[in-house]
Amino acid sequence: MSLHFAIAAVVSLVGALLAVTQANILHAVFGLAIALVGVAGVFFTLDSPFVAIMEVLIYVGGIAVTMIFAVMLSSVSNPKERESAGRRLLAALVAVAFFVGGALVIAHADFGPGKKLPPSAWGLEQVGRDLLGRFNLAFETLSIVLLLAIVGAIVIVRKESAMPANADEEAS
Amino acid sequence: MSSTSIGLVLLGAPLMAFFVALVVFRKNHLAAMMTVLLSGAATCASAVFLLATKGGTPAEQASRAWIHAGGTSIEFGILLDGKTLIMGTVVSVITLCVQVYSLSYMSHDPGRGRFFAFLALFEWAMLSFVYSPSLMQTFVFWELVGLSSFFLIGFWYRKPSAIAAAKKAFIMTRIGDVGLFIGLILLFQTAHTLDIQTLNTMSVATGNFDSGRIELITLLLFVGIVGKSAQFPLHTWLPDAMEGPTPVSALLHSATMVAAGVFLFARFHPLFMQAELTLTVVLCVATFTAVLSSTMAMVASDMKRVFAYSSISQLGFMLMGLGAGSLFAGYFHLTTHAIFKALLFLCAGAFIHEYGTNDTVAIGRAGARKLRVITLGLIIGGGALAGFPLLAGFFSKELIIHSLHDKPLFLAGAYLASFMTAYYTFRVIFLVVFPNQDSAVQVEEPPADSHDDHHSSSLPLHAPILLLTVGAIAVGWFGDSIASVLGLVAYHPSLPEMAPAIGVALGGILIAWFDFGRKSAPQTGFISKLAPLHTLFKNGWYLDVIYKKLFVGAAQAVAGLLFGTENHVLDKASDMLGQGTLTIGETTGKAQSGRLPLYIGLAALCFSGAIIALGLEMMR
Amino acid sequence: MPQTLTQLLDGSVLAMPIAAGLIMGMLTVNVLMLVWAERKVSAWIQMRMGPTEVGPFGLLQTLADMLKLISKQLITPSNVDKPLYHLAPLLAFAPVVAAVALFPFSESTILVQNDYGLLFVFAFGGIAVIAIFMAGWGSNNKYALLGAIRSVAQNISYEVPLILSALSVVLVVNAMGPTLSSGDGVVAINGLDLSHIVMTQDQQGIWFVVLQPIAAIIYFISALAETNRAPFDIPEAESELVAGFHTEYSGMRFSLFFFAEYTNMLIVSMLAVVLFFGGWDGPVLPGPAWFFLKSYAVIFVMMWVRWTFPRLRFDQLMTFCWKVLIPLSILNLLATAFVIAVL
Amino acid sequence: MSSDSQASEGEVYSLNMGPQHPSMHGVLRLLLDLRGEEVIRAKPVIGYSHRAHEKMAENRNTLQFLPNTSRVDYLSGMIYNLGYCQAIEKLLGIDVPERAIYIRVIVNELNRIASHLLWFGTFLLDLGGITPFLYSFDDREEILDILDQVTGSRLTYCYGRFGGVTWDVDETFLTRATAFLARIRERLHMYKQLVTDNVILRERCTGVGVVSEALAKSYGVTGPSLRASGVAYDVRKAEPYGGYDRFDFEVPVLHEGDTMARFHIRIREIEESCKIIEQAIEAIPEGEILPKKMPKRFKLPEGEYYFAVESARGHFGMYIVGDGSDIPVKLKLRTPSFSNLSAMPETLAGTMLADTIAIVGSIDVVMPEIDR
Amino acid sequence: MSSYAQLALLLGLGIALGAMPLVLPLLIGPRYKGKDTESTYECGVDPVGSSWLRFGIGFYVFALIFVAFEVDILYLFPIALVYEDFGWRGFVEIALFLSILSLAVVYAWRKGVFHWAK
Amino acid sequence: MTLEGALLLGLMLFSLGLYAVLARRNLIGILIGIELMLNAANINFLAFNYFIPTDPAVAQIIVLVVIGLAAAEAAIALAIILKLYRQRNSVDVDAMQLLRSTGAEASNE
Repeated sequence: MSLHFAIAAVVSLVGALLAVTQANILHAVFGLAIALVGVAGVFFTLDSPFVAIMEVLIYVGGIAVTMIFAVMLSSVSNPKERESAGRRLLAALVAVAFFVGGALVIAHADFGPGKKLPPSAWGLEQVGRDLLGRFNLAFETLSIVLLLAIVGAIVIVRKESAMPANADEEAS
Repeated sequence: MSSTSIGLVLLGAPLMAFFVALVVFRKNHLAAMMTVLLSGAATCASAVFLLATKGGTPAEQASRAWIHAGGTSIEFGILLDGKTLIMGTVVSVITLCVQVYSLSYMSHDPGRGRFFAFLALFEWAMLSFVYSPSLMQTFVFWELVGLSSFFLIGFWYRKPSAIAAAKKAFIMTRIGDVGLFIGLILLFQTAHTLDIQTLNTMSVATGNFDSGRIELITLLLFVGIVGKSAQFPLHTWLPDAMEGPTPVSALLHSATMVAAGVFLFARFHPLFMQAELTLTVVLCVATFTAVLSSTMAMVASDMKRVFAYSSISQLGFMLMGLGAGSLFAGYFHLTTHAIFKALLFLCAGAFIHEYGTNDTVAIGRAGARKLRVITLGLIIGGGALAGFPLLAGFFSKELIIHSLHDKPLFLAGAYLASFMTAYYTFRVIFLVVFPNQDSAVQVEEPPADSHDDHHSSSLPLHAPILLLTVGAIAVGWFGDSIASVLGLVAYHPSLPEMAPAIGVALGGILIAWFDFGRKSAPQTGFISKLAPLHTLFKNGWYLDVIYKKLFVGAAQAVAGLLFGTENHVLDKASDMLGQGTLTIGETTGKAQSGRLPLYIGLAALCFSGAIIALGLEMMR
Repeated sequence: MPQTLTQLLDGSVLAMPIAAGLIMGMLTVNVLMLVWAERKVSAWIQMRMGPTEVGPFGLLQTLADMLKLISKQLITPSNVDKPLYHLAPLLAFAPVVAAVALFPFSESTILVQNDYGLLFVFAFGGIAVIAIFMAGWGSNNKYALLGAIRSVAQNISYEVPLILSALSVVLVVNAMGPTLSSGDGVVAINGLDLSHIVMTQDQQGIWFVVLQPIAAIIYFISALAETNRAPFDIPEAESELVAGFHTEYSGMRFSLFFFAEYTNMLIVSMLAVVLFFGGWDGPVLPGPAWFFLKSYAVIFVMMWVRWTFPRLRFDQLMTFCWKVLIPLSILNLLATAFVIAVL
Repeated sequence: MSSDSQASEGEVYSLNMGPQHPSMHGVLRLLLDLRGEEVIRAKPVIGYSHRAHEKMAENRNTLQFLPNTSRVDYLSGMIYNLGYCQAIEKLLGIDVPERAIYIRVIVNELNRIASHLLWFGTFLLDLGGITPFLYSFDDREEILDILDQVTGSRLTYCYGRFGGVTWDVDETFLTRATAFLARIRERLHMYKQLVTDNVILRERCTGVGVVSEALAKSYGVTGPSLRASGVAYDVRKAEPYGGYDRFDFEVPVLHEGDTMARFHIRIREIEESCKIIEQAIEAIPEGEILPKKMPKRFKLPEGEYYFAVESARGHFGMYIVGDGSDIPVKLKLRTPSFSNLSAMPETLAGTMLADTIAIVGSIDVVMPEIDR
Repeated sequence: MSSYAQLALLLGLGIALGAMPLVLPLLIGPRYKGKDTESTYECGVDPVGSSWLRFGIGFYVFALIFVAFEVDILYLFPIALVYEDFGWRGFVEIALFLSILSLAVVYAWRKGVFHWAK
Repeated sequence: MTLEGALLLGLMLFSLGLYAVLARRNLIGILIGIELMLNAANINFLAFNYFIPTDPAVAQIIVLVVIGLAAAEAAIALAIILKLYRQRNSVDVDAMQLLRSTGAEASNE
């Protein structure tokens, strides 16, 4: 199990590295897809196969695809714009600081004794039962959220607002 | 069923109706039917509450925390005591009646889906207000009542006068609301609780509050009531609110909107009782309003307008009763008035709808008495309003007059108003029942929005009128029950005590008969012989004009003054100030770079620092 | 319970490589057969002979073609986006190999037994979408990019009715028998397990095509679109886009796409058989025989359709999906749920 | 509804369709400006198969030019070949024997059917229907065989002679032609069921690529493409030549002007051609196929002359300037495909990419005819 | 070895197996390189402009709708497994869920998203 | 595999996401970072639930909801990015400074 976890973790880290370092934004999206496949692998090792499959289906099959479309629609002409070294350094500093702090906390936190539940309690049936049962509000709300997302996306994308294209330029 | 679940139906059904109607508002019929059905459910729920309560049962409260803020949790829920039970039932029944009535009345209006949605919203707001257990809920729904009435008055939003009326209603009540809001905040600050029951209990025990404070608070609350219940000097919005559809007027004038003010007074009755000064102010204002608006009603030619003025005067009556200390009298009149006033408006609406004019004379001449059911409703409702013996209004009005017996000045005002009420009410009745085709009276108003089709015979139009007619006859006899629900003891004035009032009322009717009823009556009214007075009354004592002159003039004067000051004194100073500000702004604005990553980065850095600190702390 | 390959090989380290080899062999034979069949079917439909020269009935023609393709030069156009260009064919190829392993060829023959087989099949399809994008973008060719975009838009759109129709079946499966008795005793049924879907049909003695005819039709149409088969072969419409997203691919790289495409046909057909046609269920013949017979029957219909219909225009295709198929499949799902609730 | 439609977004880019494209007819190159799937501008680029036929005509005598004619439009070469003969005959006043007239009509119409059949197949291929292509080529093959039998060539015929035809036809030819008529009628019925009634085809074609009557006239569109736009112009009826006035046939006209109309017109023209062939076979007289007396050299009289025939694609005109020698000073070919293609930029703008292929397919262009 | 690991392994092996035949042509294939061998195909003429283009937004709207839609649908799978246990309540919830989902289709339909303007 | 290991993985992914958010100028790049951070949180949810479970399926449901919300978020965010691109012809976050302090000289011009 540990081996599986390690492999999945490596895949996700490599993907994430690609996703954040690739200058070509399209490559970064593919990196994200790889990272998320890795994350899905981690989910498998954490006994949540359904969530893992959802991760692949939604992130890789859906969100990544939409992102690629967005890249194609927006950043095609200059996909390889690299940020300045100083900026990357500063960002790296902040990220590393965060990582160090988090690692310190993890290293010294006491999470209490671990225990295991029977696998049946983890099953998809249980998820389904909970979704229909005690978490049904979350279930229905989610459908509304997604409906609103669709409506919002359509509204945003389709309607041209009256805002001039070069509002910023006019100000200066 | 627990009271919580009934309460859920009671408050949930109208809200649901609102949303359903809002969603399907293009499907007018569906929206209307859904609203009526859900409103019916709410009515049943309120009736269940009322019937399940035996007199004097202690108040019951069911609420859920709504917002937690600091140590206080603001609750949303229902409070069941005598006041809410009666008022809630009256509100829901009358709203249901009006909605049923509107099924027919609005049947050809293209926007009636929207109309029913707003009706439902109105009902929900009013019920939530009435059943409110906390100050916060009270205030929120007080405002929502105002908002929904704004929507309804301005329902025909293509009509400029309707928009103007809606705005006027909204703004004038807003003036009062400012007072109310300050009052409520002060109250909370004083009592440290939002719970109404606790408040009232606390206020009864003397010494809890500083009396000066109480007077200030109650006066501020009364300002709100003046706005909402259309008392002088903020009464002018109510007659203009006639621009909305007639069912709206019926609702507005009887059980909702204006009643909210009186109900608020009753709600905080124990508190008001602690403030002598406020009570005197209340009595003064109420009496003056009652007389003043009655004079206007005597000469108004628009049938709805007559009833509108009468509403103002009757509200004055209620406040007189309450102000005089008799909760029962005022509350009883609130109940009876709701019923007969709704009835009168529905009848007026039916006439207007049928004959396409608002003018009483024109309606009478057009043969309105042929609509027997409606004419009957008008007579009964009018009788109740006039205090005709044994009808609903009679009993409650007697009680109010009785409660004033030791305040001769106000008593006299009450008698005067009562006389005029009888007069103008029967003026309308006689004009409708005994139209005189030959009389010289000019029809003043142009025809209202013409309605090509007649629905006067349809069941939805008649059923509410009949129901309310029965109510206007019967409710007066239930004084004892109402008193017992309120936890009070009913008081029955003896016949001698009632005699003057009866006499005044009958006198008013008699003069009305002389002026309008008898054969070859002039049908002009005695006021018109006193031309200046007539003009004065007709124009509502020129209050609107005065307000305009007063406020606009004052504002202009102030503006002129300020303009001068600004030009000659402040300009230089402000220039310097502006320059200074700009310099400061430019300096500090550099931090406001608009660079999102910078902001996030700083935040993340701070957060990271905090985490590192936490980690180091844990290491130790 | 079905016997998985690992069990067969007694947990040997080599189990998976052997399995992969087996699958590869099977798929290669399958693709060779399918291409031959496509040629023959098209020939029959067009009243001609088809391949006759190489091998009996031209059976080895495709093999010869494959050898030719292997011996061809791999041309990499100079201005492609190299990582994407090279990775795309592999990424199109790998998921289909893994997906095939999930199918139960008979009650006891299944390579990888998984509780979520149905979802995995869809998830592997999702990876293929990314591969198409990579190919289209990586090629730096307008036809390829346009073809890829069309293909992706089409694939994701038709995935919705596809999943919805499968969902109806899952509902039916779980409603039909909450438990299932098999050799090892009674187990709870899981409608996402491909073997369970088949076993339910087997035990109830009814194919779901009877219970879910609308879902079956929707599935079939969507499957045509998912595999880019005519009349939905718009991404590769040779009359417009030359060859769609694999315009710039030649030799074995093209073959990998080609391989994936034909294997996809097999996968959607096998899924159709599992979902609607009772899987391995059938008299006399052994399970795998029935399974493949049915699958090839479905494929035959797909070929038949391809050689019969002209192609839709792209907007018509999308409109058809969103205005007809998706509402219909939602209604079908609702109706299914309703019937189950009533019963 | 979609004035701000999503298709009107995105970058405008140029795309070459052809010259080496699977669906371009010959070596036509369309330079398309696209936005997403929408065609903003379409610019035909021609000249990839230019052979200088007109220049050749100025450098050889009238007889030597005869074989060139069928290379101009290799799909209806017979019509061009015979049309050129008819032009010269008219110029020189040569009388054509009756039998030759009938033979010419039969082979002309057979060639027209062959051309339309090829168009039928390729057009459906453009729409993605592969099978009809093979079916219609099967039928066309029969015509090619029949013509091969009498002319000795399958595509680029040189069957015409000034004054008649090269070889006489025999009974076998007439029987085969009759048999073919029966066959093609049966097949047309099948095509109707298989193709014309197909809902996808109708969806793809109806209302697509509308060439209005005005547009067609302004660009000089002729042939079936013009008749689909509502103009009943056919040289065989308008200025009868070669004995076409003896036959009873109709000129089908539709008014929609869309791709579907062009499709229907050609199908119906096949039927009409069948009718003509049927009548010709029935009425063919015995006799000579060439006039008895022929001039040795075909000297063109001085002056300018114009003669037109109806090819499978429309009005094919020859403008000849003679100076008394047998070498034309100028021989200008007015070819229908060129005019028909000129109308395309206006028609294609605003359509979708897939429609472009269908529309260009539906007007049936032959590239050598355009490039000459 | 869990079946998930097996699948992952198969996926990896698939890539390896796919890479293998790509090596073969390098060994046995010809290595011709002419002037235009490695040029981009655009019907035999030089390509006009770049091939990395911004295509119409129409595709993108579909992708947006699809993302939300797919998520919605996938939630139904765990529900489908236990649907029967919930009876009418389950139906009401699913019906509610699906009708909200359908609203998205209806909205997009009404807004003309599915209408691909020519 | 331990809880700490999983948490560390989550932390790494989160840090990488943070880096992307800060370093990227392309809005889509920032969105990628955000998605990474979301998934890091998902890992933590599942890890805690796996190693020290209190309520069996709740983490899975939380993660499912997060995935759903991420999808909605991505849809809206990408729509906004596209809109920005159309109006300003750029997806550079540094160019999105309408709310920045412009200074007096800018407003005077």
